[in-house]
Amino acid sequence: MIQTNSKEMIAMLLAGGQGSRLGVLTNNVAKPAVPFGGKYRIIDFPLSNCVNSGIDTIGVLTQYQPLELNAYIGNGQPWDLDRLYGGVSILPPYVKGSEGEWYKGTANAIYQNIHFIEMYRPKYVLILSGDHIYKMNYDLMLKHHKEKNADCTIAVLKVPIEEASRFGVMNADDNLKIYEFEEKPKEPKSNLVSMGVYIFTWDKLKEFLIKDEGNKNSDNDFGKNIIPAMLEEGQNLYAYEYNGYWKDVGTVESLWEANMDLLNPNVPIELNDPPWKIYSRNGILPPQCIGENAKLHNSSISEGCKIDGEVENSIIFPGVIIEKDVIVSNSIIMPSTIIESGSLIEYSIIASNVVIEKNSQIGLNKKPILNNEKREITVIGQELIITEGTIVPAGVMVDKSILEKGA
Amino acid sequence: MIQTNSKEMIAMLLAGGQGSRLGVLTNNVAKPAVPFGGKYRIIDFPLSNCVNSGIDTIGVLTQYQPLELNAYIGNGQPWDLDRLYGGVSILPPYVKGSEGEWYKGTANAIYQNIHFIEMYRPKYVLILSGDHIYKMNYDLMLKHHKEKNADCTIAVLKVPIEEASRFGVMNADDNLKIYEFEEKPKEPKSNLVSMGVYIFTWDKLKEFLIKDEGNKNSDNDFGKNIIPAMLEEGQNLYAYEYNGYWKDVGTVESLWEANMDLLNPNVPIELNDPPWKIYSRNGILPPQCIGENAKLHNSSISEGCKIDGEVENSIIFPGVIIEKDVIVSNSIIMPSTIIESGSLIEYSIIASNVVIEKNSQIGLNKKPILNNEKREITVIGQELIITEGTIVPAGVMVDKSILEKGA
Amino acid sequence: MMSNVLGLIFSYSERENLREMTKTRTLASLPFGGKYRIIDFILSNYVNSAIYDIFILTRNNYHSLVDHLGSGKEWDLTRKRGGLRILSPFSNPGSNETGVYKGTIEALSRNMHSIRRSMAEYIVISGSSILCQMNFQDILKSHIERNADITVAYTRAMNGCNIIPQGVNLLKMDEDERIHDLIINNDDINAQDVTCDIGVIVLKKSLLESLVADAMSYGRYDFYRDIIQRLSSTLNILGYECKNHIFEISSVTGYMQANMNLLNEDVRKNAFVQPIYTKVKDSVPAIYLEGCHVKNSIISDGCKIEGSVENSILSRGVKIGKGAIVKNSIIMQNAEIMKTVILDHVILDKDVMVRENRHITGHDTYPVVIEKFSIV
Amino acid sequence: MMSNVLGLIFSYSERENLREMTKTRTLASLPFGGKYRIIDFILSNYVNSAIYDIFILTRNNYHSLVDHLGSGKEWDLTRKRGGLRILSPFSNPGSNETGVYKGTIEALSRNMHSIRRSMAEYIVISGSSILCQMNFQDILKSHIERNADITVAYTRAMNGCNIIPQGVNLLKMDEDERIHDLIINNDDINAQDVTCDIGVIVLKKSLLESLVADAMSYGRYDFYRDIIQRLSSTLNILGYECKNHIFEISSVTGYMQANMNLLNEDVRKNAFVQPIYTKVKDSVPAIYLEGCHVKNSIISDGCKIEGSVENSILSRGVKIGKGAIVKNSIIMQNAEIMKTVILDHVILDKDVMVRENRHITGHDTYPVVIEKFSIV
Repeated sequence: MIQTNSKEMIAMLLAGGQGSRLGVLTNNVAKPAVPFGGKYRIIDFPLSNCVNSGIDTIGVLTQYQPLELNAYIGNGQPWDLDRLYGGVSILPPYVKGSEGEWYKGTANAIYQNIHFIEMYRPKYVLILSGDHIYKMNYDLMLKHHKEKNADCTIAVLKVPIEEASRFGVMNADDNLKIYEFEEKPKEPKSNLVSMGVYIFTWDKLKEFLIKDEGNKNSDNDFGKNIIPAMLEEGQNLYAYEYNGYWKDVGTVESLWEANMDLLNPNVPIELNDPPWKIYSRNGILPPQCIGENAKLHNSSISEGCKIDGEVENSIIFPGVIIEKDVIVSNSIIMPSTIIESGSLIEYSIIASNVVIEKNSQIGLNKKPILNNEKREITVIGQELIITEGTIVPAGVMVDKSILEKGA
Repeated sequence: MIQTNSKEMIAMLLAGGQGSRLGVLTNNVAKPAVPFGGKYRIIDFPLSNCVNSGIDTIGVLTQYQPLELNAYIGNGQPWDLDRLYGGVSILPPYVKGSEGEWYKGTANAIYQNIHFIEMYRPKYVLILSGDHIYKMNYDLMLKHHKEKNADCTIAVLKVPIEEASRFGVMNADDNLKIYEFEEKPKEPKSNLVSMGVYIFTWDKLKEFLIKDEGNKNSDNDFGKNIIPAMLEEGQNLYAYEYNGYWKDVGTVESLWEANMDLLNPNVPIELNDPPWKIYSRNGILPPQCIGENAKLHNSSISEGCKIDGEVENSIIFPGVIIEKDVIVSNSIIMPSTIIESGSLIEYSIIASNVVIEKNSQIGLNKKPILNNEKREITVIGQELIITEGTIVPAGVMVDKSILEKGA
Repeated sequence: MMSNVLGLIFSYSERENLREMTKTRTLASLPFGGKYRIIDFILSNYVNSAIYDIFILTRNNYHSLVDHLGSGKEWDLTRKRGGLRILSPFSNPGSNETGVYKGTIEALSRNMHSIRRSMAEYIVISGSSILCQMNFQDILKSHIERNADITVAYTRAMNGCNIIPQGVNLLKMDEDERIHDLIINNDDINAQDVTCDIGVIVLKKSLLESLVADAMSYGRYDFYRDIIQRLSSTLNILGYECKNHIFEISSVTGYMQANMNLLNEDVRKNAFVQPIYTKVKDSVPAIYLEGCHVKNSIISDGCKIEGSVENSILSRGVKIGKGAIVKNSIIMQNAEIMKTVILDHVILDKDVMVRENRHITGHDTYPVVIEKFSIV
Repeated sequence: MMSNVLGLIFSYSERENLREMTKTRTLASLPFGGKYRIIDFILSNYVNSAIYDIFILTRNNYHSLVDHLGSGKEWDLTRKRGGLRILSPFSNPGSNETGVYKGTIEALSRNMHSIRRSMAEYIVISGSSILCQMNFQDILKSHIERNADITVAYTRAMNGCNIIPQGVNLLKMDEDERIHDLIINNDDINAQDVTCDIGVIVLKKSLLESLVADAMSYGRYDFYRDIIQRLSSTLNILGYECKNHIFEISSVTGYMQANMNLLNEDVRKNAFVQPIYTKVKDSVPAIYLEGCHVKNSIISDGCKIEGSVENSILSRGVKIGKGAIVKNSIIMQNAEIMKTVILDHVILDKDVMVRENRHITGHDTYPVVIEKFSIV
């Protein structure tokens, strides 16, 4: 009924995965809603990339624990996505005939929302996932897609060849045309790996989605099924090389590292970048307060914090309270957590709304540390209470409150 | 993370039902999204009642064919429900642990969204359904609820006692305290019937929802389980009498009647009521155009229409084209339908995006009509094409295009 | 896909004469075409061309415009980045006169502080006295491809206007559409073979900044005379033809004609080929009561008609009583016409009430205008 | 639950002296408490009291206010019904002076056309020179229960102000809080036992309409002198005590003091007991680099600190270079303080740059104010 113009490209963001490798951090929230970088959530990165690239219509496919994610996205206003026509839409599974159907795989999730996509009559569809940290102009990628007259363009990254076997590897000719795709090959033939960012010409994708859905043996997955099928049928698949910072934050270690990268001036991920802002939903909090006894070194601290202790090489999220005589180093403290006086925290990720009571020690390493050895990361799950004087050794993942000393 | 004030009362709108008694009209859309009254959808009535009553936080529980309903509600802006905190939220079923769960009944749908309700820390919860046409100030009902110190208040309507057996009947004392509830009793003891509008004190409702969920034999339904259980346990249930216009539009006949009521000055449902506007999502359409050959009698016509024929006692929705030498009488023509020249339409509901080609006859009654006999309603389903010269007799429900003459 | 264009709209015209209709409102907020205001057509051009960063320059009487536009939601222009902004004429705090600019150049200069902060590369300027469906991306593309310094949109026929009104700029172009001179029309003329400016100009923001600064320093205030005409030999100023229907609204007769043209089906189709956004009023559908006669008219939501309406345009919420006859007239919002009134060639402004039995008749060449809130 | 209250905010004060700080902005848009503007505290009082229908009366220099508030989204005031509306001082088209009202009553009178259209029954008026967390539903309840004609909020101690500044209204009340007289404070005084008006007034809309019309017809323009004082014997004018912390901002020293009070934890808790909404800027978190020393300060998002900061309030995006020392100062948005600068008792307005090695020192009783955009 509403007359409107069609959209050239819309984005579909796969946010349904459980993210089990993030352990206690995704017990109650979907991975894209995990806090990152002092005030953001992981999903802020693909969403902000979209709006900064001029894409104003985004479907977010959710399935697992979507409540917090849904509330976070809300009407999309923080990302300027509260549009009358387009904007951000949450797309959960639903009942069609007499029964409902959950999303079986990434491709099936898109398949089930063909009707949604067709509402906007797009020429191209951008497929994104919700667990990568990067700043990317999808508009340049689209230009490349059009220039190559591609059916599908896959964003790729050059990695050291010895790391390539952890990824999907694209084997492409000089013209960047992909002739082979190998998922986590033992002997990678190329160092171009997929970033999980695809642009498809919609008509073509739709055809392959419908075909794939008819195949009972398919996992209905882009990497495993759709891309190989397209290659097999001789479609035009092209690689698009991206040169900036990109990090998969699917594990505790990589999440910690990506946060620490923000404090390292030598790593090329600058968030303070006015023409390419990362937008996020801001809490309504007063500015941070730094007390008489605070000592701050190379750290990032957010709104609503009250800091009266020592903070070094750490990322402190909004609303955190750090009392005096606390030392926090090389750690990530998520929103509204309280660290009481006398506690020591090292190489840890403390999730949101945790209370670390007085004189506790989290993540301290008693072993001697060898050169170049990576420190193990300690994780405390959401909303836990760690009682006074508790010692949580390095590398432990805590998912229940510790209410008695020595427990 | 966002500090906010609690809400005194929030509304939960049950919009998940399939509405099978509306036949072809709900083949592809949920009942609350069915067009009504010339420019509205059924759900506009409870939504507008909420905002006019000062309720700004509404959860809409959807399950069946929600796409069109979701797109219609969008960010809630047409109802002034695009709030930073609160507003309208669509609540589909989702995956919690390792698998998802569909809504089993009305009470289970609320049960599955306890977490959503608790986000707003409401004192009271208003439960509404999405298939009634009425204008009601829920704030007055809340006042009554508080005055009576009730655990649950049920809005009731006085009906002729002979009709009461079609409804849930409330047997209440002089003080309006309910002592018995009978679902569609053969011998109704009272003419107070439930309108399907409940206010619960949230703590109490939560307690009964959890209890009901534990009962394996329960249908998890408000009328069948929650209300009887509360009565049984001696809770304070009160009736709140409503005196205005109210109509359940769950059948084709009642939907037609309710539309016709709008054209009857003697029926007390006035939509042109500035302090109690019914809001709706407006299409972006130009004003209506009345041509050289038009004849209009006691009809309601909406934006974007082009009328060059004769229209009598009919409701014409936005974007309808009625060509010359057409006669439409006692009918409802839903959005963007085209009636080509020479066609005759009587006592019909033509759904949206239908094309009635030239010289067709829809709903004409060949039998003599007795006094007081109700005319049968003819229904043409969404997006159908009725070929030139087709005759669709009275009372037929068409759910496939008629592409050949005489078919 | 990414927009790097800023829209600038002049909400007023320096040459309009619309009698009582613009006494308390700026031209851009004048009702037009039933439920619309003039600004709706202009803003929709920008939104439909995917330009979402828009400033509206005002001079005076712009309260009605602020009221109509609100936060810009209905045009999808409530945005964190860009969106709609009304620049009130206060911008230069040093000045002691407010709201009166010496010309378009001074208006631009006083608002240059805001314009400069936009990150846009190009600017598309529109006026408010000529309406036309236009895709600004097309004119922009032509501007870039033809390497123009300034592109000026023009129309050849002024379709829809019987005569070319005074004050319209007539462009002199060579065969490559390069503009080499400009004449300001001094008479209402009937000429056939002229090319008329329609108030749409495209240029780079940086060029606008320097042209305006330069003109101001010489005390030159008129964009057309002092920039386009004066610099036509040094800059590459090109024309761009707009072939869509033109609505010219700078006089009462022009306004009447422009409205009446919408009753023509081809004109209407052309005008509404893209969506025209406007303020949502949540009115009920129009009601046609027993005994009404309505012919060849445009009727808006919320009207209630018991009488006769012919060749007329009714805005929202108009009531026409039993036995009343309304012909060749424009009736604005919430006007109430009681029983057996006769109106012919009349423009009733908003909230006018015409009591029973009154007869008012104007003429094609001089429609009667009844001021807002009048009771006749 | 349903709101029938209209909020009216005066965005300016007739008695403020804030030197360069209000040269190009109205008082209500002055930065305060780090990332906020004064209007944020006032508007949040309304929103937290569930009053969503608000007019802001302006006099001049209100562009910065329009910029800050935008569509009102961040205060959840972008609404179809009610919401936020800035009334520009143009309202009376007949007048040839714009933006200068003879007094509060004339300001109300000129905007009465807009006020009258609101469907509210009650009006809650706030000024901009005194801030205080207040629940307006409480004062309204007391107004209705005590059958007051007008309720005037007052504070006993002016907590947080060492002295009571000139121009504050001192209320004389009997033991039932009925106001029988009003004195306008002529000296900066240190008195203990006075009751000071804090600029919040509650009354029925219908009463406001008639009082204003009446005063205007006699050429009386001051709400306090000409309505509250003059009519204190005929109307039931009651006081309502506000016990929360008061921030009084009508002089530079008052402004400095009010900001510094926020460094006190109890004051801060009291001020932020309810959410204070403000414009979202999407700044990055504050970065504290190696070698910084920060003590007893309020720091906003987007700051980057390499030097020392003590007893100071930093707004968003402030940069403090290596070796710089900032003490007892207020640094507004995007100021840049280079290496080894020393600032003590200084107020740096927005976008000021202080080059290397500069030392600027003010005093408690006379803080130095550096104007917006200055380069020192």
